[in-house]
Amino acid sequence: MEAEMLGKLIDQVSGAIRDNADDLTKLDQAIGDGDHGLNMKRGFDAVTEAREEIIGLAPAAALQKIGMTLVMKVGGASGPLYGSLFLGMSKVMTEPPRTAGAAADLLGAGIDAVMSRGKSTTGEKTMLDVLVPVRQALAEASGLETKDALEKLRAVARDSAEATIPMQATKGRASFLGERSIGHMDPGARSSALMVTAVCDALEGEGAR
Amino acid sequence: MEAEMLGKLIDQVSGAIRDNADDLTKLDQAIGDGDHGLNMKRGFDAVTEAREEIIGLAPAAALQKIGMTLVMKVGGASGPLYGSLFLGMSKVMTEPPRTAGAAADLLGAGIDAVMSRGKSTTGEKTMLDVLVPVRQALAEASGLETKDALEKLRAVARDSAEATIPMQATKGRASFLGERSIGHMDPGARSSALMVTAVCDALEGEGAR
Amino acid sequence: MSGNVGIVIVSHSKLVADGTADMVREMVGDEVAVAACGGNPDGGLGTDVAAIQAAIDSVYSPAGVAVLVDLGGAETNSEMAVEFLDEDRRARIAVLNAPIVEGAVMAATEAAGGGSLDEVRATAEELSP
Amino acid sequence: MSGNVGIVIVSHSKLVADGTADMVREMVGDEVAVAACGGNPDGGLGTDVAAIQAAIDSVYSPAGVAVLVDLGGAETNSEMAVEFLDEDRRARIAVLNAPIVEGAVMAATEAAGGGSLDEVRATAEELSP
Ligand SMILES: Nc1ncnc2c1ncn2[C@@H]1O[C@H](COP(=O)(O)OP(=O)(O)O)[C@@H](O)[C@H]1O
Ligand SMILES: Nc1ncnc2c1ncn2[C@@H]1O[C@H](COP(=O)(O)OP(=O)(O)O)[C@@H](O)[C@H]1O
Ligand SMILES: [Mg+2]
Ligand SMILES: [Mg+2]
Ligand SMILES: [Mg+2]
Ligand SMILES: [Mg+2]
Repeated sequence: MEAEMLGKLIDQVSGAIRDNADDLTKLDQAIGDGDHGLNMKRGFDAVTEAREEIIGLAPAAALQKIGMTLVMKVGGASGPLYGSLFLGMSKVMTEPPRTAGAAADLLGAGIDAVMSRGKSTTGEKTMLDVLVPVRQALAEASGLETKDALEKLRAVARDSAEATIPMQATKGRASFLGERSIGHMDPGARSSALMVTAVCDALEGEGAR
Repeated sequence: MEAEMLGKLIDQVSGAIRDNADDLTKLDQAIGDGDHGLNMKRGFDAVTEAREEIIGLAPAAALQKIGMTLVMKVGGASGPLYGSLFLGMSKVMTEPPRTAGAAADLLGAGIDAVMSRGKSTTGEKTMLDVLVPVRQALAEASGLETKDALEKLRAVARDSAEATIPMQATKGRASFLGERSIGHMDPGARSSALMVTAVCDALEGEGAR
Repeated sequence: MSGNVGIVIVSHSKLVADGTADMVREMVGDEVAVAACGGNPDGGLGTDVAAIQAAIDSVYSPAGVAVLVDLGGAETNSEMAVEFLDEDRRARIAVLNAPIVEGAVMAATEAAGGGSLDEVRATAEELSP
Repeated sequence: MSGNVGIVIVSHSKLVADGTADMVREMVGDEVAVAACGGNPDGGLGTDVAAIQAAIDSVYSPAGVAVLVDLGGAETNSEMAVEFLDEDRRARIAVLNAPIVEGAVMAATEAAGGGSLDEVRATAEELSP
């Protein structure tokens, strides 16, 4: 049951990355080096390859394995950053979160790891500009029905990614463009939104909170 | 007669560089990248290859051809520097200098070109620490017999190269070593001394002043 | 593309020059003309004035050319090469005081945005003390 | 040689990493252990944490290792690689804030002179603002 859910999560997230790799690459071509789609696909293809091993692991070990796989395979700055997201979550994970609040705490541990790895915070036009508002929305979702909560999270992810468009990048390659980074969505914000949406889709109708 | 003398100068200088290339390389291994002998040999082999053409040229054109050959072939910092030495002399050359004073003025024009190309001066542990004292000795040689003047110039060249040993390099690669550049002869000072000595040897007994 | 400042990369090493050009192209595609040269006239470590001149000519446009160099000899040989160019071109070439790899990527990014030669130079030279 | 600080060069480009190592070796011969790595796990432009770890291990000595990196991802991946090392090694690795090519040559020159890891770091980091 837990393994099945984990498998579904892996499939959904990997599928979303694969299906949108070209889009991520295009976003990165505009304000970076045009490899974010390739990087993320390389990472999640490797996660998919390790799927059977991962779903047999305890939750903390599974998150760790996913994190290490991303660290080792992505090849761009997003590798150690998304890797740290999962490794950070794995360190506090005891059992799968059963409430939105517990999920918010879990994601918060991952975000802390991203921030310290990336020496970064919100407002810098990065993945954090999606991850942090999503965590916030999770923390505020405890009163909602599951279906409504998931809908809310998807909307926050999408809107937060959109909200990076007018930002000027101050971290990562896009910062090399200075003011010319304004007017484009951050590729890492977009991939974060894709992952959040994919997780919500996997949880939909599973009764998970 | 003039062509013959020029040919003799080319042969003598090229021969001295060829015979001492290993030594120059060893000096450069101690405080640089170990290519000064190879660089100088490449340059003067090319000058030797162009020997027949050069000795057919008017003096200014001959110096220019030698300078351009060094610029184009040496491949290290010494290429544009020694190249500029000859190009600088070529710009003021009308006829071969017949007095030590005229020779000093000619060399001075070359030295000015080296200094402006290298953004450098004496005391920085470079070729200039030989070239400048040699020019000075030339300027002071007007009262001497040719043989004595040549002897003096050879001694100044040798001693000036030796005098770079206790210097700390502040230009060129040797400057990367900071204080550890102290205690070694500068390769470019050594190659300058070799060239000066070779010129003196060629002039010896020619009655040139 | 011909409206943008061009980039020339002059390293002692052909590998460094070519690899840096790859990194630049990944960042700016064909919006910026890039030429790389490295190695002495025999192909060993060093630089080659004739090759530098040819590289500058190959990317020259009236917008100008930024030349990135690594160590001393590369700088001196590049300055020599610039002096051999026609006078009207000479004023439109800048040998930058910036790290070769990082400077090339920054310079090219600025050039891709339509920055002038002075802007390209200023952006890259911020990377050096 | 094992008494000197080792040098690791981590570029997005394998060509840049290898060429920089050539330039370093020309300057310091075998007085300093040098390892180069560049390219993502597929060989394209990028970096590879496992390759960085292996490079550090290959030159490690108690004198320490200075790691030169080019752009953001190379730095982040190198810092990640350092964290995966044994704790007693970790404190003896420094990821430098210095330009990759010029910094590697300066760092190696300082290391060849027997400079400590702190001295090597300080010398190379003078090249950055
Ligand atoms: N210091 C950082 N902190 C947080 N996120 C970052 C940082 N640097 C880069 N990113 C994220 O990584 C994304 C780029 O990833 P990717 O293209 O895979 O790597 P690279 O920039 O090395 O090519 C950016 O869009 C941004 O969201
Ligand atoms: N700026 C400079 N001014 C004058 N001479 C210099 C300068 N830089 C280097 N040199 C001379 O060049 C010599 C090194 O030449 P070489 O080894 O052929 O070139 P590279 O240093 O590029 O390998 C030094 O020994 C020094 O005498
Ligand atoms: Mg990218
Ligand atoms: Mg990249
Ligand atoms: Mg040399
Ligand atoms: Mg050299």
